[in-house]
Amino acid sequence: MFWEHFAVWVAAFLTLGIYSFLYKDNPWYKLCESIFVGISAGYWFVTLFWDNIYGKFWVGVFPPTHVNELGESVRTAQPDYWLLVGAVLGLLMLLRLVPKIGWLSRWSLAFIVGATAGFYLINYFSSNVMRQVQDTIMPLFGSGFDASAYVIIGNIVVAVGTFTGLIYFFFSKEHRGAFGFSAKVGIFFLMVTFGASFGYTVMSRMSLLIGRIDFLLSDWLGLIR
Amino acid sequence: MPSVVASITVEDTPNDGGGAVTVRWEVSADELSGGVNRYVLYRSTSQDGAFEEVGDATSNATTFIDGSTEDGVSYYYKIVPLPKSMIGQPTPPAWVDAARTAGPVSSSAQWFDWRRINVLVGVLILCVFIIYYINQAKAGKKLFIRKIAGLEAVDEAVGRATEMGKKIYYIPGTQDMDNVQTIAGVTILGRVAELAAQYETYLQVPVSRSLVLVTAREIVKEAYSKAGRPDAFQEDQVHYLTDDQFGYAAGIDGMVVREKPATIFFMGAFYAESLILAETGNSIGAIQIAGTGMPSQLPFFVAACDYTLIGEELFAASAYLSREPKLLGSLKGQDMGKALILIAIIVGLLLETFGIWNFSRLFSVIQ
Amino acid sequence: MRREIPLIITGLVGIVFVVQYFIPHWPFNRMNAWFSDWFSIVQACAIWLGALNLLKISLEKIARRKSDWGYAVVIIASFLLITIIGFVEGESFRDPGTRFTWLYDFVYTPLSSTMFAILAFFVASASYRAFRARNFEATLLLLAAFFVMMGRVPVGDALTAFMPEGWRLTDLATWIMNFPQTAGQRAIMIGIALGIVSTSLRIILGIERSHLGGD
Amino acid sequence: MSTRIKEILVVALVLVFCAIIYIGKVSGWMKGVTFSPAVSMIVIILLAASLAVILVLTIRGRLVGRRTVFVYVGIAVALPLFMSISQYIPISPEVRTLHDGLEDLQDGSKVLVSFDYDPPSAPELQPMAESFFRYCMDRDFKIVIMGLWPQGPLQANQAMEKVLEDPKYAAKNYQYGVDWVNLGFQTGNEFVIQRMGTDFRSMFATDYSGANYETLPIVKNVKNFSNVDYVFNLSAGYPGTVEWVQVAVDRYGVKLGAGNTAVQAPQCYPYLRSGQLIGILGGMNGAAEFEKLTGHEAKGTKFMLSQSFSHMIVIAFIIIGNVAFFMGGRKKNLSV
Repeated sequence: MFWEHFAVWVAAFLTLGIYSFLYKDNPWYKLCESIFVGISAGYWFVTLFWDNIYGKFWVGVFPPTHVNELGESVRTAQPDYWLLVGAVLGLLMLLRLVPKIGWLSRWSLAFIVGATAGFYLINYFSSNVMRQVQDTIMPLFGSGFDASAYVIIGNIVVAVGTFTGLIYFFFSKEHRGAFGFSAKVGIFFLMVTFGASFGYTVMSRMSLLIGRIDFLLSDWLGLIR
Repeated sequence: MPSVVASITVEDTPNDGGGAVTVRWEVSADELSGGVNRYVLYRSTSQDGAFEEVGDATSNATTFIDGSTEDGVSYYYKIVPLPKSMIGQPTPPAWVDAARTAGPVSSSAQWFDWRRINVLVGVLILCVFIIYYINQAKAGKKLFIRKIAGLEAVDEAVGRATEMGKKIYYIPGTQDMDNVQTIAGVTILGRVAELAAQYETYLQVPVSRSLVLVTAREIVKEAYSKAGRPDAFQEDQVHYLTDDQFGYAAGIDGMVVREKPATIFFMGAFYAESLILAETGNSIGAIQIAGTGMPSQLPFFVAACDYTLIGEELFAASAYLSREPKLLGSLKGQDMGKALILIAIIVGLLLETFGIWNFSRLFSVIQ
Repeated sequence: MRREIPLIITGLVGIVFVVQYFIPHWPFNRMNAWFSDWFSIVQACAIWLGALNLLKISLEKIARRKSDWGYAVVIIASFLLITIIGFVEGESFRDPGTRFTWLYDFVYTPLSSTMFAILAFFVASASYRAFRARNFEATLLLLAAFFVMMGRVPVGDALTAFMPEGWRLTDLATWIMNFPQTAGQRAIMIGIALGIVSTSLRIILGIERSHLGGD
Repeated sequence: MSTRIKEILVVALVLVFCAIIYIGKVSGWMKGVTFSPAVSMIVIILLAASLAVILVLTIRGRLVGRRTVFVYVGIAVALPLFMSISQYIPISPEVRTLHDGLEDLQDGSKVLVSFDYDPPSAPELQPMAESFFRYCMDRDFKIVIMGLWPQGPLQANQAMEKVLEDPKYAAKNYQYGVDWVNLGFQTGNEFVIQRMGTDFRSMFATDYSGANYETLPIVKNVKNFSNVDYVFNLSAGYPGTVEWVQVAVDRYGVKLGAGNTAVQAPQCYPYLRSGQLIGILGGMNGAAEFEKLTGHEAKGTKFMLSQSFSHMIVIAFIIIGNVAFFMGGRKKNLSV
């Protein structure tokens, strides 16, 4: 019983402490901030250890055994020795702690950066470039010239917006004349996009606040039924 | 018992890594009247051996990929339509016997995914452009690069911190090194650190990932020695806070209001913390330059920072700041890729609008 | 040696990861999965470096009696508290009813939810300050934000109830989201992809190498 | 008295006040507050009047600072929670598409629900999760739950508990393992989806509570995506809807619907237009609309009033800011 009350008060104390930052920086916020940094760093430290080092690596290489109906102990899965590569890369990383051979960690870093570069190169090209170009190319008046005015105008807006927006991103050509005009139109589209996304986000952020205030007013103080 | 499926075809699933067979069928004659709820698939290694259930599909479905085959083994398939009343009950063996058998078929792995040939061609064209212009630049050809306001302001921003005798903060995003935006962010950090070293201004880099900590430290150290001031570099300039997105934001907010840096850079991948950081920076009147490739966070940086690098500009930044011909060449190559895309869009729109040819399918990425 | 080997590793691994996209055959079809596994292991090893750095900086603050050193004690204490509990609880540390879960539910969650929700205040102050009709571009930004904000809540519809259906604020907001917004997003997305291709290629070719540090 | 002491006094007073209310709640003599429609109207009028005063002050050249904006945002969110006013909620096409897509499924279909969010995003996504479960139960769908975020499956359990509090749904007698299952969380982001494309079991050898995959009747025949009829993704970021589209839809052709935080939604509109996504629930508004379509109004609908108010406040301050800007001769860059 005590712990239930204590828990909700701790949560409320921390919630209000963070909000006090809106007034100004103060000791209450500093306390909450320090707790937050410490707790969250520890949270991820523990989580990564149990999920990745234990759950992924250890269990993967040394699968647990269980006793089946016949009384034999059998492995729940085949050991995956490929995970050892990851362990080597991880250990190389930890060599940072030994100043003399710390540079070996670069091998591990080089591997990660190389894999990331290769993976993103192809993934972004296929899903962003190919896919988005494919979606932009369409019959503007509908297949069979049957689209409504609403859709036709929309289609033209999308085509013009994508086209001019891309022109804005040209780096090696001066934005002058007709080209400059197109780039300018492109900026207009980007501005509308930013405004619209911002407006849309306002809703999301307000919802979060509603959630917090609902916690304070109903879960903590019980003012709302 | 619903009428049996009239035709089944089986084939090794093409363009895959093996271990899968594709089964196709025509819907049962009772499908239209609603007499079929699911199709259950059976498999055996011999034509008249024991058939085992391998999966099921909803009515209306006409394909099933059996992903549990062993490469090189011949299989036979049967398919049994089930009415709703039979769901959850054992299928009568007679129904299985009555179904047509298809096969034999065996699965195998392929060495090239032909459905992705268009991606290969596209990537090759783009890479050839980029490499060509990198070589041109190497050979000494002058390349024009337009002004990017946010990057022009970097000098001024660093200079202002020097004048005011205050710190510069550099925030390389909240993602790890397995994100190209983070890599771009720490690359730009190198250029900024060089400037800060020249101006003898303290640059502080709080990071939220340990791999970024390691990388950023190397980069800043290297930048200081490039600027001829290796002794001025301190290990703790680059320090770790927490892996947690909001814990990191809370920590930086506190540091920002207490130390009041004159300049803050945000370069890398950001999520919701973008506005928390940028508004706090704004409230103390710091010059803020941001750059990210996160479309959903750009509006906040645009609203709260003095300069924002929009998407592609972030990736151009390191080339732009370094002024190295090779890097600038790659920007030109990128632009040629863009020009090709623009041409493709115009041609495609014309062809499709007037119903001449379905151009967009050239860009279709496999389902 | 210190520079060359990493450069070769980056280039080779990069090419392999481009190629794997086109080859469904083993071992290329396993590459993605391997990398994700390996990366998560490296990440979990590397966090020791980060954690030690956080502790070191905090300890220094305490040792040198820098201003606010008391809060550094709080950081260390809360880090150790959750870490020790987490290790003592064992692999099922996340199960309901553990002390770790208690800390997660009543300390970590309120803090991160509140920090997240502080954004509500910041979007308001940012719009108050930044959305001003300074020039044509700023006006477009302002108008788009205005219409979408109005159109996303029922009250916007109520205000334009006199208009025929399909012409109300909700519909305008939907139109902006569906067409001009899509166009802008698309241009940004294509641009980002090209930037990523170019950056990745520079990394694979070894032209961009500052991430590997100096000699 | 110095400011410092005043501040400490205010904080102490507020905490004591809260403590009294809390004791009231615990001992049961404080039953909660609801504003009648008349009181609500008066509150709204007072709020509007004070905004008008701020507008007049601004015209006279006295700008309010950001703290004032903060106070108004707090009030605009908190007060409507006490009010009992209902508002009309129109249905947007993307929510209707999602609902239609679900209606097209046969009763008893198998749906996979991926919970890709954690408690901070729960205010927006939890109402969606709850109403989605209610809908599934209405249609006797079999529900397979998973999560790409560590805390996702916990959110799923909470939503399920909440739904089962309603006697109507408790009476449905949904059995764990037979009618619904929670496979738990798996690390690996989009790679999890990719591997599920060939074999679910390789990613989820056991369910949330440790039961073996093979022992769960509901997933007996579920090998990969071809064996589920529909995938619903509740997402607050990465990994989320974008990854589900890129892997599950593009590679394995699943039918995908999504519930997004409002901030995620715009990024997904391109996928909606290209047909890769069958409908989106965007933010609290999407949740409220879905609640309306499925005929069970709950938290999403209740919170929408606060949502409307807070939007109006933000808009009011944008107008005030612009008035200040134009009154200030358009030149002065007013920093607040």
